[in-house]
Amino acid sequence: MDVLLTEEQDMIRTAAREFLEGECTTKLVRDMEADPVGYPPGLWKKAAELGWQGMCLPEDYGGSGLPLVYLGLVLQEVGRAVAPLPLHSTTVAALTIARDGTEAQRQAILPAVVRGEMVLTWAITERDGRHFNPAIETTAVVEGDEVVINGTKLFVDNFPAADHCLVACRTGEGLSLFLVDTRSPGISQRSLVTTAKDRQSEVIFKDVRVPVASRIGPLNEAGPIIEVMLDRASVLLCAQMLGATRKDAEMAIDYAKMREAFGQPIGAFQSVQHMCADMIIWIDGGELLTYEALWRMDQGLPHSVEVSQAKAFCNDRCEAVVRNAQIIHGGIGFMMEFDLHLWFRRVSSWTMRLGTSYEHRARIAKALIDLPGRVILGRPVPVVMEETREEELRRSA
Amino acid sequence: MDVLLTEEQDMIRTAAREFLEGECTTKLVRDMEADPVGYPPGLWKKAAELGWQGMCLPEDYGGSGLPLVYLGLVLQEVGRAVAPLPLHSTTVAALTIARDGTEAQRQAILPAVVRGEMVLTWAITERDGRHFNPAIETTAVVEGDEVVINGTKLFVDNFPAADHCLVACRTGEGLSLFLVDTRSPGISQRSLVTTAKDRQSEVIFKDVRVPVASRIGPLNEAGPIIEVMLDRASVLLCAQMLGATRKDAEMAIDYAKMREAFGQPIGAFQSVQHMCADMIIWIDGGELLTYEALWRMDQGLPHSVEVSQAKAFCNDRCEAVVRNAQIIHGGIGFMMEFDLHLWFRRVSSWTMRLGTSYEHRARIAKALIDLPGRVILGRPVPVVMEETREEELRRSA
Amino acid sequence: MDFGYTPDQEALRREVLDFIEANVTPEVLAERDGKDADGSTRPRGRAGPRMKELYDKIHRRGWLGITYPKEYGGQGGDRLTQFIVEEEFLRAGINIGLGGSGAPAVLAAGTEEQKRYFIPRLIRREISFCLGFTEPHAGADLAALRCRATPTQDGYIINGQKMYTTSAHSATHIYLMARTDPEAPRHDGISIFLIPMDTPGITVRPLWTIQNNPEAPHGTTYGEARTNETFFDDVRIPKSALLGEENKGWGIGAAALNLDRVGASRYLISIRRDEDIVNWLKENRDGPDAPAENAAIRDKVAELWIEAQVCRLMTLRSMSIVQRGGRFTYEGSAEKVWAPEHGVKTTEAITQMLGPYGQLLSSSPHAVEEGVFAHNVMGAFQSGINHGSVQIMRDQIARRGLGLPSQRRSRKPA
Amino acid sequence: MDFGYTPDQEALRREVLDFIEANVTPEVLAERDGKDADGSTRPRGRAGPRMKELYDKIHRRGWLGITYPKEYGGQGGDRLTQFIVEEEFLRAGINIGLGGSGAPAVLAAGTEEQKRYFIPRLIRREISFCLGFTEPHAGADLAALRCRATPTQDGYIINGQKMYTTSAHSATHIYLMARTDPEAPRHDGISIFLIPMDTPGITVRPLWTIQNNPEAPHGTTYGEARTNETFFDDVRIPKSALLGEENKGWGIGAAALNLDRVGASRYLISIRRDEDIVNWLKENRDGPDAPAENAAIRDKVAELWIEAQVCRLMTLRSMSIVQRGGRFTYEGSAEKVWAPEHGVKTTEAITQMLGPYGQLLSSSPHAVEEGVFAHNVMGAFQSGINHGSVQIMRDQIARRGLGLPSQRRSRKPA
Repeated sequence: MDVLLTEEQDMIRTAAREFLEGECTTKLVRDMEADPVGYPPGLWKKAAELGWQGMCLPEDYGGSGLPLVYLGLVLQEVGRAVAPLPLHSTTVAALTIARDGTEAQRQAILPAVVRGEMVLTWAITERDGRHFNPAIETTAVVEGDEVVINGTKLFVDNFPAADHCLVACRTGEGLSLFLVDTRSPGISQRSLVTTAKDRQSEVIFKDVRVPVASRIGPLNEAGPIIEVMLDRASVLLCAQMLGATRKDAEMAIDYAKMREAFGQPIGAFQSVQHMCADMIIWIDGGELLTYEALWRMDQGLPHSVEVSQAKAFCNDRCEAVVRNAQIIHGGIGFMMEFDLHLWFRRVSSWTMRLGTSYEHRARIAKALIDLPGRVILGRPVPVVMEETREEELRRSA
Repeated sequence: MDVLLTEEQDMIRTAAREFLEGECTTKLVRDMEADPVGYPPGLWKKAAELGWQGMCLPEDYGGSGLPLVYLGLVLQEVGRAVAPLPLHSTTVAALTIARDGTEAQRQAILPAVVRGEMVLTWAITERDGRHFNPAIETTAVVEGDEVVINGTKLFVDNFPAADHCLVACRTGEGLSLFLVDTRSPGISQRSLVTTAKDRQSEVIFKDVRVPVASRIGPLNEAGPIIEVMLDRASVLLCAQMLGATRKDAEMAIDYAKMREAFGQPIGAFQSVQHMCADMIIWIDGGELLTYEALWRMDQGLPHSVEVSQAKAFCNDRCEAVVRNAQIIHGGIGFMMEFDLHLWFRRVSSWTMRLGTSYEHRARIAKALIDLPGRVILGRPVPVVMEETREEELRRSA
Repeated sequence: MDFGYTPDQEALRREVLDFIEANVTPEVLAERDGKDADGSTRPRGRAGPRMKELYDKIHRRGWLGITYPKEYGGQGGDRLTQFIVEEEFLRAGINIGLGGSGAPAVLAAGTEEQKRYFIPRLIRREISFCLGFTEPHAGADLAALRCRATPTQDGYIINGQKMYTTSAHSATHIYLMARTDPEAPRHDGISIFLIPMDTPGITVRPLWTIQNNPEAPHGTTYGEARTNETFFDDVRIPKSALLGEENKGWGIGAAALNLDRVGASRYLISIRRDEDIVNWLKENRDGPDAPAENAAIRDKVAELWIEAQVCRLMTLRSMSIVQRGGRFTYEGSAEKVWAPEHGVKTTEAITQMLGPYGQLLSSSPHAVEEGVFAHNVMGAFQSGINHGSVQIMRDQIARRGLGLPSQRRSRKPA
Repeated sequence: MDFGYTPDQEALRREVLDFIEANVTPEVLAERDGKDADGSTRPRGRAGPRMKELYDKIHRRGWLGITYPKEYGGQGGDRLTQFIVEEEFLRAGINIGLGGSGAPAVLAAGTEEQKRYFIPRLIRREISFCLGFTEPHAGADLAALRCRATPTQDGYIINGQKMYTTSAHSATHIYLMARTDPEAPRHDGISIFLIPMDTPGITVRPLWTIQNNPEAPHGTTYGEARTNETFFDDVRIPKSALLGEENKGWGIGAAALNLDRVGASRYLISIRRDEDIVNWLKENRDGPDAPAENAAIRDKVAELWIEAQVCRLMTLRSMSIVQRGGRFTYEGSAEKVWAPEHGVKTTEAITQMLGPYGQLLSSSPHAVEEGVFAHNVMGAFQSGINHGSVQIMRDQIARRGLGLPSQRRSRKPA
């Protein structure tokens, strides 16, 4: 038991931080907000040279095969720099392909991802907006060796940049997941305008034909695959959110040391001091929850409760931190030409994605209350959805 | 529109305060905690001389016929003094008898109540502890001109002091309410030990026979009568709670002015100042909600949402205030020989009675969300349970 | 104790509502939002012909400047009348206020000539003030302001910079606080001036807020897309531009700000989202998984509703005190703590009810209620900062309201 | 980064749990709670024969004084081992700690003779300390203490009063802070003494807490029914009673207090009710109206559970820092803010889940879980006051952790 970063972990994090401090200016962040594709391919390529995309992908496909915690650390830094990189959506989708795809799919996708030549995303949520058990109305009908996809997906990340997209479809009895080329005929998209000013889309599938062989995992039984993917997505988003939130808090604390009112820095007032103290406590708390969830995933231990703990907490507390950072800045943080809002708007947006606090807490309550046996904090909570890393590895081998 | 007290209201409140400051010492409060009956008959009699018991009872029975707001003001002062008087349970039951009882029942009860010669209470809740729609398992079976009551009631106020008790029973099709002499054969009680150290009881009815004529309101249809009674009880308890809470906060503010640390009164620290400011804001908020609910009752306007607003808010905020008052006092407030806990323990107990915050908020949500029509704050909310004062007066005439 | 309105007041409210229904048409509102039917462009914030016509009608009904004396073009009415009328117009998206604390300050401290000049024109909306108080280094601590008004033989020369002069680009005048005596203690060398915005030497630079691009829908808390910096370079003004006595500006400004804190607009900006979310939940309840069916969300909505009622009731309390001619000890400050913090709480709570829909801004496909909830996240916290932060308000409650002492000297932690 | 335990550590935990199952019998627990089978009475807080036997057994297993050096009767083990063993015993209702910061202080600052005398006896529980720091006018601001230790030729004479000396009636010694130099700056004239409680001139007066009558069940947060005032009247002690250097007591006491803040007991008192309410909900779910079926209550329980996890994780973080030999910048203070406030929040939230049952104290018919929830309402807030209030902890986080400045002079509100 040692919940602090190892020296190696700290080095990777520091390297990522220094790289982004050098490469990712707020001017770049602003430029990409206005860019229709939304990311700088040059920076994406450099990230690949640092091994970010392939960090947790199998070595057989050029990856580094490191535990997920490492990707979490890098995404924290991506969040800290609010870097306009499609790393989150790409790696989450790639990890699903690595775990549940066929050898052909892996060969086709993973090396290109590792080299920074491919961007991925996924499309699950539809109009009900739900994270767990969304009502999926998009259908995929088998016709010979093709399936025909019809339906509309919402809140799809980085679609204009993505080469492939994992699409969840209703296939008669159950759900299936397909790997779809984003340039397939019949696909259209509308850009959503979000507080993050990132690239989220409504994606419309109209008689889109993809080979049956493009499915990921068994037909009609993609539910568990999707759940694992979304859990990874949620906890990795927590990491990204916390990185951004901590930077935001640091800017507020620095501002409080410098900005004067009533003859002293505003940071000398106890009310501001206590606000800052709470901000740091909340960020640290979210980070510990997130690290534990990532660590449990890496150990192949049940982790659904831990993922939901992290996301519900980060949703509420990160929002509170970035709001307090705005408050400490007074009017200036409300001005477009000042940079603070770049963090504020993104964190706000991320708190609303990949599961609301209500959804995640309902899942926790189910595990705590509805399963038999007395609970003890810190001992294994009864499991909602179990998947050991051994099993994962076996299946992805 | 003028939400402040009138001069007359202020006078009544001030008179009550001065009376209790003179008569109700904390020694008396402590003595009554240890007393098996729990109230001083002498003080009860003096209260009657001031007209408290009869304040809102009809003039025909010796009362003053004043609006309920006045009783609320007196109960605020009772709470402020944490006076061990069974005024709340007596007046709530008496108002129900005045409104829904027969002429004979009114004649038998109300003048004695007004004179301070009778104590009343009610018994509704049973083992499920619920406030709204409790599962009532106590039965009343008609045998000739008598009914036979069997069952167990919980959290009955002032039972050892009470002469009569309103008992809700299941009678075949529905609920009925009976006026029961507490000395009837077959009644036994066990004292509950509460944080308030008041007199709450478990009351067991074993083949208790009362005349059929002792029912209040129609047989099987006492539900609405009980709801009105409990709404009055809830909002009047809010008043009592707020009186106690404000006094508690004032003691903490005074302590903060006097107690020194780090070379100055602790009340000079911004963290303590802001804590005190919040305490006052919360108390004021509860008071405004409570006054509005009382005022609406007096006007014969729908009031169920307003009652629940007041109780849910007071539950949460009064608890927070008295806890903060303890915190400001540091260790001393935790000591039995210091008086502060007399307020703390009572307010805590009251927050758990007559409807939890969850119960009251569920009722509000039902009115807001489940009834048709758009809501506008400050305009009549769609009504859950309606009862105009005109109707009340007609029925009680 | 009376939480209701008289039949006359209810009749007035009915009259206002009828007027609104007849006159505040979609075309008027479109014009208000800068979407003229003829596609013409105006400087943002300046009223177009439909709005001008509307205000003329409102004025003819006697609903502008209700509380101002008749000799200055007002109605000599009471604040409660003003409150009722203002609340209904605000709910309909029309601001009938005189725009902040400038007008009350003129009435309180102006010369007879200033009152006769400004008040009727403010009421008829021929004159409008922007607020020139805040500076880059003087926000919460306004008395640190540096903008200089140097006395000359026949007037003053103004030099300096003002921040967040929100309507400076559309207002006719600026209601300005400047330092006339730099040697005096900081509260004692300040004066107030009323200056036409077209005076040579005044430059207005836009400051775009994060509510710009896309713009927030009307009714968003701090939905302003634009504010300004205003620069004064050797701006020469006559002596007659001075409001009240020279060097007594601090007291004049503070008194008027306090008056400005009572009214319908202050609490309405904090509770509109409570109404909106309840109405949205009611109207979007397909299936058993709709948020409206979730007891946890219902519980939260009820909690927020109760708090919103407290906003309303605290405003009524302030109104009652003012109606009686009383003075606040801490009640105005309490209102100014509770309402903004509630507004933020509701805004953030709603994000978790709407999930990913909560991030969609006004110009987005699928935006909920024109994106008002998302834009509110961007703006709500501003109401706890501006015109006296909640921290300063709590200090005032504690010290002026509760008599808690000031800190003596630096605290040494144990 | 490793959130798990080694196989050896897991085996140790198993061993402890087996030991507890075999030895911490209902009879032992009854005796712990003062309910001896033979009906005999002992001074409250003093161990009876069964508890003595239990501690002997625990000692023989090497589980007392785990982190203390072997030469002083300890095990020379690490803090993580201590943490694992202590956590399990605490959950079983048995405190195996050495009772506060006295023992660490002796180890850090004592003479060889003091260490050889006190540490082994503290470990074998032949000696116990009560804490003599707080005074009537020195609580949060401990350095304001007035209790005098006047040097004499061969020792000191103590005069003064100590407050909240919780186990003074059962402890063998008091670990006392007193002023040896009243002329020095307030932190510089303080010394620490170790004094037998049977020294002439010491008087202990009971202070009954609001957890008295009825007493709180074991495991209640601040469930102590009794604390004390301790008076010193011309108490003569030898020079050898001094711990560390004269006038250097402040630093010794503060350092030991910081050490005392890391461990299982601090976080467990704040999270036990989270476990209790979940387990109670699970076991009391008759019918569709049971609280366990209410989504609003479920949502709140999950929220509390997450916060409880943060309590646990912050403790693990502190343990990790200590294990690595590092020092806290603010992490210990963060733990000391979060956990107590969480404990209060859970306690108050539960009142609204239990409704009227939540008020029933331990001796009441129908008390829920022996009244622990009701008693917790009476005690939980104390953990945010004692041993450094949450306010002072936040000051420390801000100033030491984040480098925010101290206040310069009295603030004038605008």
